[in-house]
Amino acid sequence: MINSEYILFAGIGLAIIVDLLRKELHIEKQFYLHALTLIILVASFLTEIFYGNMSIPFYSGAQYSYFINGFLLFLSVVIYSFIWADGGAEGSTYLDILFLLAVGGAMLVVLSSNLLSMAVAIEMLSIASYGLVYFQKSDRHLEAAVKYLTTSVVSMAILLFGISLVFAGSGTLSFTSLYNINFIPFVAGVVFVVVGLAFKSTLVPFHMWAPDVYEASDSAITAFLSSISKTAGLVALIRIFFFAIPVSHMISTLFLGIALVTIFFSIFLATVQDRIKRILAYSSISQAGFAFIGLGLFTANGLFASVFYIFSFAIADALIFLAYRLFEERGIIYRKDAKKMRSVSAIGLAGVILGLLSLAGFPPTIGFFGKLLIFESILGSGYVYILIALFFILLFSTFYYFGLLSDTGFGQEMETRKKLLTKSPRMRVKEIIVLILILSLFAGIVFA
Amino acid sequence: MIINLIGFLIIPLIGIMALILNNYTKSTSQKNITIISMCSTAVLFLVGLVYGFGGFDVSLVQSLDFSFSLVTNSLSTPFILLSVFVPLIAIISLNREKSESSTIFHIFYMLAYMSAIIVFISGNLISLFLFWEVTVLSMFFIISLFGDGANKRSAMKFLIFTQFGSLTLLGAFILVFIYTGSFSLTTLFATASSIPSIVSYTIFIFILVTALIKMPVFPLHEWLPDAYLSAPMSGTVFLSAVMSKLGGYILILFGLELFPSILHRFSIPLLILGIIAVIYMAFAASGQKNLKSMLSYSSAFYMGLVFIGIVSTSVSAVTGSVILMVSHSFIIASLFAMSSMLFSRIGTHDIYKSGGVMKRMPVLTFFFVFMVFATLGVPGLSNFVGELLIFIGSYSVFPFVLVSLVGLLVATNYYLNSVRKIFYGTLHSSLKKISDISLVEIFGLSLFSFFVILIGLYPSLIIGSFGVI
Amino acid sequence: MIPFQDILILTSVLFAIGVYGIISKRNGIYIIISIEIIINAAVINFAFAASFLNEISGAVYAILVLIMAVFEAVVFMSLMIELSRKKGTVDISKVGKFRG
Amino acid sequence: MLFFILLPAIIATLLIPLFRKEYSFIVSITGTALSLILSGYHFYAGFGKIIEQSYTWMTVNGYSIVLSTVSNNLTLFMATLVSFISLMVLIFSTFYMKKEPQKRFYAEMSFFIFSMLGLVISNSLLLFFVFWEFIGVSSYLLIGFWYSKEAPSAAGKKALVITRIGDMALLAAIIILFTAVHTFSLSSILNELSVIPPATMAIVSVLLITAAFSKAAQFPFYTWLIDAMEGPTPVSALLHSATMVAAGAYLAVLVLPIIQSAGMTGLVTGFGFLTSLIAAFLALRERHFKKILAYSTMESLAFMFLAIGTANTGGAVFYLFTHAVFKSLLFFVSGVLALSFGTYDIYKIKSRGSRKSWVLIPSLIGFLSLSAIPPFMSFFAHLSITYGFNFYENVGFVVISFLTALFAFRAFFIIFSSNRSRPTLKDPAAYFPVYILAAVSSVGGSFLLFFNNLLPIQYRLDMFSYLSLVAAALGIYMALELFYYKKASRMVAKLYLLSDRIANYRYDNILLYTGNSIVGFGEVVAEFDNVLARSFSRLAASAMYLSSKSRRIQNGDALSYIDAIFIGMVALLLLVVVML
Repeated sequence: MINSEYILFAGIGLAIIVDLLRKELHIEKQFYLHALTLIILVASFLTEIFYGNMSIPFYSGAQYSYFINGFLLFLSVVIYSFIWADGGAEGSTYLDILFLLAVGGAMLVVLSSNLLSMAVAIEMLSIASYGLVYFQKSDRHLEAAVKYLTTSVVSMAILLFGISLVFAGSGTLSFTSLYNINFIPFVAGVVFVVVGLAFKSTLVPFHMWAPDVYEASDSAITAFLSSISKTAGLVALIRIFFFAIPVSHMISTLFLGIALVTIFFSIFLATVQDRIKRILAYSSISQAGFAFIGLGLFTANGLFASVFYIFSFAIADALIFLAYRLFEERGIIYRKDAKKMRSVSAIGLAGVILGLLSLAGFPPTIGFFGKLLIFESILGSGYVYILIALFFILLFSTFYYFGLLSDTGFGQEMETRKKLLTKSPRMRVKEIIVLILILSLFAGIVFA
Repeated sequence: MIINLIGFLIIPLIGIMALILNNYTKSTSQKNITIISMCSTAVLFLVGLVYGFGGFDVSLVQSLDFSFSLVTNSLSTPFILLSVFVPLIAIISLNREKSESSTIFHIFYMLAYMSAIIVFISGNLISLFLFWEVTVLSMFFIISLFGDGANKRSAMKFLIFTQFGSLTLLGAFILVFIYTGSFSLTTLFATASSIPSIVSYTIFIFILVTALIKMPVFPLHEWLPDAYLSAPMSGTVFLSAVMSKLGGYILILFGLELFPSILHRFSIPLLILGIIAVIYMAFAASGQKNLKSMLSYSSAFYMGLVFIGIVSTSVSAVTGSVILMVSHSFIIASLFAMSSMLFSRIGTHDIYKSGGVMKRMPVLTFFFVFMVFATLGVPGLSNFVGELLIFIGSYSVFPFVLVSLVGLLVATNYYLNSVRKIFYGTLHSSLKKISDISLVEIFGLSLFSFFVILIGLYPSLIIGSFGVI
Repeated sequence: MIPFQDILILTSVLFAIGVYGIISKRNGIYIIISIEIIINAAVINFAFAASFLNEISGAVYAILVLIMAVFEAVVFMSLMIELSRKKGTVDISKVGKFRG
Repeated sequence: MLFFILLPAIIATLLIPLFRKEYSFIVSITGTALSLILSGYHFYAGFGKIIEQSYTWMTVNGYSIVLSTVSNNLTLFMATLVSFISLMVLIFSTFYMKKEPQKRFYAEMSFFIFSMLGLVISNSLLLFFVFWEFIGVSSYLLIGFWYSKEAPSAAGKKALVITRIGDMALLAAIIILFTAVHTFSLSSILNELSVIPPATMAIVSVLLITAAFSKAAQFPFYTWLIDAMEGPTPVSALLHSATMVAAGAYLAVLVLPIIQSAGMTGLVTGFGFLTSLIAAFLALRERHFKKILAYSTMESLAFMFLAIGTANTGGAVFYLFTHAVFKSLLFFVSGVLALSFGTYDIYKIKSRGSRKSWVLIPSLIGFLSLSAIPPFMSFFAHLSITYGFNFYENVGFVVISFLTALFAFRAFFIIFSSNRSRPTLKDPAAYFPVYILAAVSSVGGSFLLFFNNLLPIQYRLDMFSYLSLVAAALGIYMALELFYYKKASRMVAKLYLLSDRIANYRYDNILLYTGNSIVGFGEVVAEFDNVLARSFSRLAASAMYLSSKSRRIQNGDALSYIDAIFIGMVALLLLVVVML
């Protein structure tokens, strides 16, 4: 049985071996290593498409796993090729392995069918992403790593403690046989598990690390964190609450509350930010809230909406952070600098704009269809008030989405083309990657 | 059936492509491209009017029933008429705008133009919503990039308000989908009765909020003065002449065609709201010192009349509303265009700071006074038909609608006052050197006047073009 | 046989101690130690639950959790070393350039 | 086709821009003359017949909206009268407007004539309203013809705004009637009056009376008429004789059955008396020649309404006819004098020497006609309007006759009592219309006989007629004493003082205050709207402020983030426990 995970893990092994034997094999150029990693990812992606995911004890997927792992692999191919093109990886030896491990972890989270195996997968993802955050050894990355790691280990501890309580309560960790809701340690355990996973999914109030880390990390890594890593967290929550633990109306209310608070709080804080990346970070957080709404409804529609929404915002988040990377290196940090964006890269600007539009839910981007599905599932469950509350919250979000959009001032005369900066081949490659993501922003509609 | 409706999408898109290409080749001015592609669209419309339109349907997303389908329904034709011609004539006659040389501006203008047409012919709610949003977005950028004054803030305010309206619209659409399983308008017409009443009330209220914001009608009009004032003139023309009609269209489509019984039940309170709105707007307009904001409020005043006509649910009043929308579209567009021509020459919108312009600009004065009379509902010109039918229709529903005639009276006062202050009187010493409008501008204004007279004399053209609701 | 509740109380107390440690200390080393305490509480839970419920898998889970704790500790410590080398401190509150 | 009467005038309007400036008057006069010939022909051919023609304008909701014209004695007579007077006015204009920009003037005049002709032949109330509005619009343009001066443009605006009150009332009335009987045709409406409930009928009549009064410049709408004197004199002549103000009276004549069945005739009579008294007193104090004539127009229109109020339409129409003739005559006279002496101020005209002007005799005829002295035709008209009067009305009318003669001859004596003499302008275009109209005024009494064939006219020659005559003679005598011989008796002086006091009380101030308060209210609403708009911005701003404050939560310290995680965890636990 051939499947993407096997390919990926075999690839990881191969990469480790090649890395170790580099000296002996006289592979001096990074090029080969990156190419190998990319080949592994692409091979895994193709295998995923044609052969699907693995299905073994502890790791057997649910109905959506195929789709989610597919787009996770797609995004990781894109992000990795961007990192490679960016050249930021040149200083780091183990970036390729870390990246592969992180992707593998994320895929395992999606597939896992047991709480502890899920925890192990998350651990794998987390530890690899600590490394990714600190793969360039600069001060700001150190800060990002310290913050991320400190908060993350605490959440991991809580998660593990919660899992242990769940085990104590039910005697099993397999998703197929979790029940016994009335046992207090079990319930507490579930709460701890939620906390641990909510940390990864950046739900308020467990999101506080996210803006800082997102901002301080390299943008490509932020793209990874905000799309792949967050997807893993949300999918884990979906898996647990849709397929394992019997849910009640109470949990639904609780989750919807968390989701609304998340959306509101992040949008509220995003409006006054003056650094572009921080706005993007907060908006990325708010997206998790939307996806969580679909989850909190606990309906089949909600599940579908949630999965599609995760897909939509993952693509958009990856797009805007990668596209923003093009500008960050030119020193465009603050909103007031945004009008220079046009002269750096038109495609990058288009990426940021379309990504923002998608996050804001403007048709015909994929984000619109995501929101459409979310709204539909809300209304399908009869929560008109939540919808109206969302409308008002969304109005708030228009402030910064469109404020930023008009700040970019992309209409300020194409005639200034003379002043455009000359582009390196590297820039071209990066633009092409952004372009691919832009296309997928529209093409993704077919999955709705 | 010789003309397929997809042409309304394709031709403007070709125009946009040409604009983008032209940005690199610089072979002609952007305006020419815009005008040519808009003209082709207009020709397409005229040919289609004679030979009939063919529908278009492509299913895009099965699960969401999202298909890109274009059909003409019983309402479309008058609205296509206005959305095809008004922006075209406006761009022809406005040739001193500072935004003129910008490719981006023309792209957005074309986008707004195209999507407004598509909204009126969309047979699928999602594609309707899609293009609805594109108009909003294009206008947002037109205001925020090319406006003057507090353009960024106004654009934001405009967006916040209309975006709320869009969201409620989306909410309504989703509710419709949940209960009928389809986003298709035709299916919707067939199955609208199967929607439970409480849900249809919710849908109706959502649609009402959308329409109130979009038209805009009194309590939700707060974005109007800022947006109209800050937008570049072509943007203002588009806002007042086309965007506001989207609200009327959606209200007729949903309120009247889908849920007539609900609208009927709410008729009296909504009529009272409409009357208040009309009177309020009339007085608010009469207190303005800036020509552009006066025209903005006056535009809202007429949309209030349209609102009265629609919510009265009487057939004649709704017919009147449609006619008034079409006619108001032409009239207010030309008035805004003229205020822009005036502004480009005398440099102020302030009514009280100019005077005696007629001496130097008799032609402009002629057109301005003509359009003022048209807007005041002088018979033989288009507004009269609409107003008459609205009042005839709504009077039988709620006699007190005649109170809104007071609004027309106030309108007479402030319009004539502005004419008097700007055009009559002694020529301001600083205005000695201004010249009259150019031939192109005269041509544009004549086109506007042509439509105003045409509809005024033969309202059956419009009445005949849409089916009895 | 010790009652299961007592074990739960014990682990809860351990958890609370860990939480207290994390909250009260600024030093990275203290924090990782507190985290280890929490994880150990989890391990105790697993182990006792395994024996109490006759689920041998619990023991396996306990070992797995221990291994994960080790990984975390290793990564955390190495980062603390990096931190102290660069900033001369392991006080986590000291890194706070990005905020707002 | 009755419609052809209108065509020459509108075609002239459209053609004038194509011609050279110097020839525009030819187009206009030709058009009006053609209209006169056509209407005269129709009058002759269609005498005594009633022909209705209709044209479906549009069909909505199953109802046809029909525009229809009617040709009967009344409409054809009116059409002939209108085109005749208009022709005279146009001819006079070639004298008066020689130096002015001509194209616009003649185009607007032709349009005005077109509108008035259309008005008189319409049967459908909707068509009537159409032309009614056209009249308003063209009067606005004509009154404000001298746009570069402040006063005429203000007067034009005032005229339109005030008459538009009536327009809106008329529109409302038409809509109410249409809703009641589903037709616009006046003849059908009058046939179905019994269907309409009385309350509706009352409202409709009040609206119709408002409409008629505002167009006919009756109290309380009269101020626009006085201000309208800022327009060119031919315009005043046209507006004040057979056309615009007469349209108001004509409306009242047409809808009299409605007013009657609602029992509102008293309203018409009452306001008629009030207006005529006010007008007479105000005219007594006025120095501006044209304004004196304007007041007299008000008064004459009031007479028509008196006749209408007593259900005497024949009298009203007959008086309309006589008034049209002598009033345009007087306006021509004032125009000639003004052009010659450069002023309308009667004292200044006097001081500049008007003793031997050629207009002396025509104006005497005009003033005698105004004062209803036999054999001038106004006398006969007075006989016919008083036909239906009761005792009190008769007494009132005697008083008014006195006042009329007094103010008329006050003007006459002041103007022509000059001891100097300067040549007055002479022009065929001036004295041709003046003499024709003077001749008609002089011998017009015989029309009374003719009128009996045209419309049923009753007249009365009794004590009160003689009393009125005596009063008028007294008035003339008093004017002679006061303003020619300049020896005031005490009683006369007192009367004059009284008029002074009445005149000093500015009725139009009420209107002015109302207008100002409306404008002021508009400013208040605008300001309110501004505040409302700003309050939204302020809301947004305060949210921004809050949000910028809450940024501090994100303090950059990872440990506090951990605290937040614990807080969230405890909160979740508590919530779950509570909810369980």
